[in-house]
Amino acid sequence: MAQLTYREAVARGIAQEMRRDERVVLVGEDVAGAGGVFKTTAGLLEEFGHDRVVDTPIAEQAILGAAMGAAMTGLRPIAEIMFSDFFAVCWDIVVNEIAKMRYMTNGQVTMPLVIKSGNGGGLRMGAQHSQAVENWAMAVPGLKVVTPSTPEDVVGLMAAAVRSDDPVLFFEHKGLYALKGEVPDGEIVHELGKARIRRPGRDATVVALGLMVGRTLAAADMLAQEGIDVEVIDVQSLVPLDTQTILGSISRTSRLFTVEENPRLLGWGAEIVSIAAEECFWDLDMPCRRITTPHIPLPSADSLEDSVLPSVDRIVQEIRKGVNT
Amino acid sequence: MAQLTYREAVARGIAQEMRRDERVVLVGEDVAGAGGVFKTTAGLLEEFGHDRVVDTPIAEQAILGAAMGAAMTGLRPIAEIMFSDFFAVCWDIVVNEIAKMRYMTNGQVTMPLVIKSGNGGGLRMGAQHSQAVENWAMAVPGLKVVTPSTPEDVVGLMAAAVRSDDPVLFFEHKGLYALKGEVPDGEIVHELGKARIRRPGRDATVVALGLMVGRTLAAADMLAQEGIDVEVIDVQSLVPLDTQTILGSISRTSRLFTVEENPRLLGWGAEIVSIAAEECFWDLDMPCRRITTPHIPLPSADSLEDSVLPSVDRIVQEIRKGVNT
Amino acid sequence: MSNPLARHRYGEHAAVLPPAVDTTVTTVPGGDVPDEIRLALYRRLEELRQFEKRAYDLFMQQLVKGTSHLSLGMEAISAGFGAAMRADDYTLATYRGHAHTLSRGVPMTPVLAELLGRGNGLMAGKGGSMHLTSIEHGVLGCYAIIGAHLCVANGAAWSAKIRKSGQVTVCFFGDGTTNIGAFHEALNYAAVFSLPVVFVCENNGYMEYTPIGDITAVPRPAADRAAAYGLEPICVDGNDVDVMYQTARAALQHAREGGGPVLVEAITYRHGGHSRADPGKYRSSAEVAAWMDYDPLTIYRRRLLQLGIPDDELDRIRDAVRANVDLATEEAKAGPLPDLSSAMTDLWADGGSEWRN
Amino acid sequence: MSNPLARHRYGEHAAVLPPAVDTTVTTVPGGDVPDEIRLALYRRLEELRQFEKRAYDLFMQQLVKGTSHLSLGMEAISAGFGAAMRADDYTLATYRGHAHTLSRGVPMTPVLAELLGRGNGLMAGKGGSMHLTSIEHGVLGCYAIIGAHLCVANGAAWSAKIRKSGQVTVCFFGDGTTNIGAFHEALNYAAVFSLPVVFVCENNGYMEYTPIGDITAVPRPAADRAAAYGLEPICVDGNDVDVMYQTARAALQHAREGGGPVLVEAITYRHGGHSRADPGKYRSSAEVAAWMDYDPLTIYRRRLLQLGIPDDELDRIRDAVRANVDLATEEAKAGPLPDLSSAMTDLWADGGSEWRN
Ligand SMILES: Cc1ncc(C[n+]2csc(CCOP(=O)(O)OP(=O)(O)O)c2C)c(N)n1
Ligand SMILES: Cc1ncc(C[n+]2csc(CCOP(=O)(O)OP(=O)(O)O)c2C)c(N)n1
Ligand SMILES: [Mg+2]
Ligand SMILES: [Mg+2]
Repeated sequence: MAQLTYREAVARGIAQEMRRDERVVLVGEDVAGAGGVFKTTAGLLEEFGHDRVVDTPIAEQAILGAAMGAAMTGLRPIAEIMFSDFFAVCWDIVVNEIAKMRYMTNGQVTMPLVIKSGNGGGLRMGAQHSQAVENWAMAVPGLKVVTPSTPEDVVGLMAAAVRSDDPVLFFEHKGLYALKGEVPDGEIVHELGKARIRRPGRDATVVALGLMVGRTLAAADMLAQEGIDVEVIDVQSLVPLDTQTILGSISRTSRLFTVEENPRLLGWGAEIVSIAAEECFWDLDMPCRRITTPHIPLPSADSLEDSVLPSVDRIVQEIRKGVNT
Repeated sequence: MAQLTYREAVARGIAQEMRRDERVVLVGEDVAGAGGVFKTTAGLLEEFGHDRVVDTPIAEQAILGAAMGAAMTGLRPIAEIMFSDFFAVCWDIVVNEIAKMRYMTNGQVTMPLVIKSGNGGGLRMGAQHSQAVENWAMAVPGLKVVTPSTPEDVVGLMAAAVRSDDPVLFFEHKGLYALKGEVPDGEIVHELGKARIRRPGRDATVVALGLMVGRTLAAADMLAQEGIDVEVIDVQSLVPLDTQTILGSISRTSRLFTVEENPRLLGWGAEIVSIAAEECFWDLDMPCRRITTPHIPLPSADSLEDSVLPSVDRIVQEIRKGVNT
Repeated sequence: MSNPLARHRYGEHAAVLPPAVDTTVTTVPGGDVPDEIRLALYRRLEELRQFEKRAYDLFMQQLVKGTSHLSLGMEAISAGFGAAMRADDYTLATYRGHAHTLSRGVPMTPVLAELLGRGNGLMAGKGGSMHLTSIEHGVLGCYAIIGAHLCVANGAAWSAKIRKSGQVTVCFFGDGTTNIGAFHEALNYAAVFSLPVVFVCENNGYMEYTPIGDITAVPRPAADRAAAYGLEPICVDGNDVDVMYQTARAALQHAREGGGPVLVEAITYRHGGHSRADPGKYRSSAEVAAWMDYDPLTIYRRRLLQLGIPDDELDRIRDAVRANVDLATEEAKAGPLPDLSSAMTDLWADGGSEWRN
Repeated sequence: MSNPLARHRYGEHAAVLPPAVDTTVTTVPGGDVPDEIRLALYRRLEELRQFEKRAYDLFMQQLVKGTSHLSLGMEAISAGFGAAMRADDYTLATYRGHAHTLSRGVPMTPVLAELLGRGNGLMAGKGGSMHLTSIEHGVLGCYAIIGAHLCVANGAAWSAKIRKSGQVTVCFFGDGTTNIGAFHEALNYAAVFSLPVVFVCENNGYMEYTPIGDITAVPRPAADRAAAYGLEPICVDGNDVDVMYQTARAALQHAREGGGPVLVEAITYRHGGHSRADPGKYRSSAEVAAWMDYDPLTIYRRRLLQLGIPDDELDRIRDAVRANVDLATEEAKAGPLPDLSSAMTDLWADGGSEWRN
């Protein structure tokens, strides 16, 4: 058992898989020599060498195209898109090529690749370096989408992503890189498509992702002191989505909240609320509520950014208000 | 009053605005000499000349960048992205630049531009030329999003889009280009952000967009024969969203269906259902239902494509099933 | 080549002339091609030509739905490459990819059936005319959005390099494609990593309905950019299949031996419009006529006759091909419609499309 | 220039040398600059230098949050252009854009306040260090995602051309940016439409932590690509502010007179790391030392002294600038926090952010 940061866990997960399978290669801007701008790939060049850990030009389409072509012909690449905001410069390769290739070819092609990316806000980086864009990916058939919230999950989900024969978008929350946590020794492999109940509770189901998981747990502790006992689900994997765990929880609590970092419209919470409104409508005791960033880009000043991302206080207030209506 | 096709209405709407305001310019691939690959810009070069109607290289980022820079400095450009699937090659300019610029600069910049694009399926064009991607745009703060469903609305909404000081993504449904309809003479200008009740009804609210409006109306006729009287709302504008009309309708009918062409997860219907589940939960009599394409890319063969896009029959069945539970 | 950036009224640009007339085209000597290869090249040209004509007829009969882009007039490029490639080399092409797919030995029936949306189609009707793929034959796909596949080609080449397999990746694209960002990213990337990839620009003078010279800053859209990636400018006669075969051999050898990427510009012309919706009226009839005279099949047949190959041997090949095309047409038409349940298969590697538990 | 594509261990690449040593750089004669302009250039260099140092100090005090990218060592390029531009010309720059913004006459206080996230910031705290914009001064923005703004610059140039305003757009970017697709699209597009735009590549030898030669197929990332767009290759000493001023004048004149776009590569170096997180350890100390000796401010001050400008006149300028920087620091620090309600304003032209009725 070791204490690792979330950032170190990324490198550990990749190293675990690169040791196991020499078809696994890593490619991206400054991922090799510099060990990544977020230091999530530190040490990999030293261990696996320049053939398997590759620094590229600033050319996200070329990077993901290379990963895709390699995945189609026998490798299992991991590509880094430094900030998830930059998916927009290579979105064609992701959504029109990588996601659709297997389907269009009627299964002739498999696409075992992982795209890892620093995601999310709270670091005062402004509107072009702070977005949480899991919902962009969730809307595209053919992509698997995960966001771990703890160091252990980083390792386990990275391993699962690398072993998946389908393309996985692996979102690392930049605001969690410094987070420390216990990580068991030895090989760790989780299963894709499992949500985790981080805190059981009876009064409401609160589904959160990434940075919002910790805030929601903190909010749950505060609410507990008021006698409101909420169940906190870390959804972790948006595709595949563990609807059993989520719907099961709602059937027990009768109340649904989502806590999302992304702007409001068509955040991933909209899918979860819609599923609930379709499939467990009769279980619901009260309106569902999505706690989100308003539908705006993120401002850069710390005071402004803090005022719009869901905070522990806001989560407490909204749940309290919701449960008491 | 003239009979115009939807395709002709696009050119008419643009011409109306170009005549009125010489700052309006049009730019895109083959939009000038050829009048557009869908012939939606036929005649404009002849009337307005090469300075205002410009054929470009295949360079969607350059096209939208040019439109953006021009909008920031006094012009009111209309840019064409030929197929909306190609938004993926220039998504950065749309979502990270055009959408965020005014906000990031605290209002120093306005962005009066329109991006028109052929959208949607049913033409056997395969997975890369058939997508309905309004939901991609709806998820991004700073973009207005419209899809007209009749020739008259094409003219009126195009005029509104051009006159808007905010960026508008104008989705033209490729499957409707040949549709004919009455278009009043003279200037037509609609208001952005209004949904239309195409058919009043008491038993359920059915919200549709684009190609699905006609199919939903046809389904409504069939349901009427069975005594099920549904209200059909053509949402038209996803941003701004006319929640008053939609929630007002639900408060009368107590039942909500959406009919969407896009793949299932995080289609625009998820936002509407979520809003209903939050804001008019107590009005709802039964589970909401989204009628969508399954979460897959579109196959190209006609039989397969027809089997996955929501058909009149499927709409009828799902509404009947929903209303009768 | 028409003068780039010359301003003119639409449809009144300078004519795009065949290589024989255009002195900027380097004509690689086409000699030294063994007879049996020449006959194979001739057969391939006939196949591509007759297949595309049949595809056109089937459109006209409304049997091919959606859109489709033919290589009529441009067959020598893919034929030359196909003959020079190793069986395990990779091909990537565009929405205009029937010829490139057939040139790797993919049988006609599944290709035609795919165009007709049948269950016996190459991708069982899920891809369509623009996305022909046959992994078994090294055809890693046809790509319908401009630019992406140049980047994907690098990936196949990278993998071959890591696997030390000696495979070369050949990536075909059009003149119009040289102006999109992905072209630039792919070429620089390939050069930086010295990847075994051959980029083949089929310069048919037009980007859809716009003369390439009108929207490109240099006269030769690919060759004049080669230096920007440290590559040799190569511009050849794309209508001469011997030239294309020799060019392909040299390029493949260079890439296979570790010399890094090659960028080839092949000058050619499409006989018809861009896609089935397009009558191609933006081209002067003199221009079209000049190119019809410089048709790859006509000039090749003439050459073979000059080289002493008997007329009736060529006729026999042509007729055999016709019989094949007829048979493929029958088999394709007789194919069943796809099983509707197949729409829900093979999104994921597990064979299904489930996104939830 | 380091040898492109040379393979080496990380951090052990050939040194990137100053122009004085590197013979591939054309040194435009810097003579003929009038004295009052020289003094203005000197003042600007001092402003940029002292401002960036202050910004650095404020990071160290944790007053500047997020990230920030300084132009220390690279000041001559924006200073030279700023002095040569017409008041209504347009500037677009990158996340490394403090210098470019100040060079257009934007006052220091709002810029510094923006870095501190204050309500008196240039964008009231909504943009931050990477997005400085002052429409009033022709600064159309700083852009933090590589590539896009080259395309946006074309739009401003297009509009100036249509409006016949005579304005020129100047677009600054880095060496690493020459490898992304948008660079290629923008350059070709500008050439095709003969737009009045000057693209300025500030080649500081590095793309973040990677030597540019390692990931670029040609030695001069911009100049060696000029021909791909029918443009002249121009590569100048970016640390010599006279050279930059003259280069800017010539380029602006060319563009203003309808000659179409210009692509300038200016060779320079950043004294510090890429951003505040980066100590820049991938560079040899000999390399850093060589460039510290070739510092634009040092060499310019030496030149002015040689030209007979008295030491104390230069000191006076330097001290006046220091007083300004101190004042700006005080004003910025004293600025209020932004009104929290401002987070919800100015998404739309109506001043609000409502997406529904
Ligand atoms: C990104 C993108 N933009 C536009 C198109 C529409 N389009 C399809 S083919 C084509 C012209 C391509 O010209 P060229 O590269 O010369 O190839 P050719 O068709 O002549 O073989 C265009 C613009 C597309 N498919 N993808
Ligand atoms: C599309 C995109 N990819 C990657 C980045 C991350 N990034 C920011 S600056 C930079 C290096 C840019 O190098 P260069 O163009 O030489 O400019 P410099 O920073 O040296 O001034 C990178 C890779 C980005 N901002 N945008
Ligand atoms: Mg072409
Ligand atoms: Mg640099």
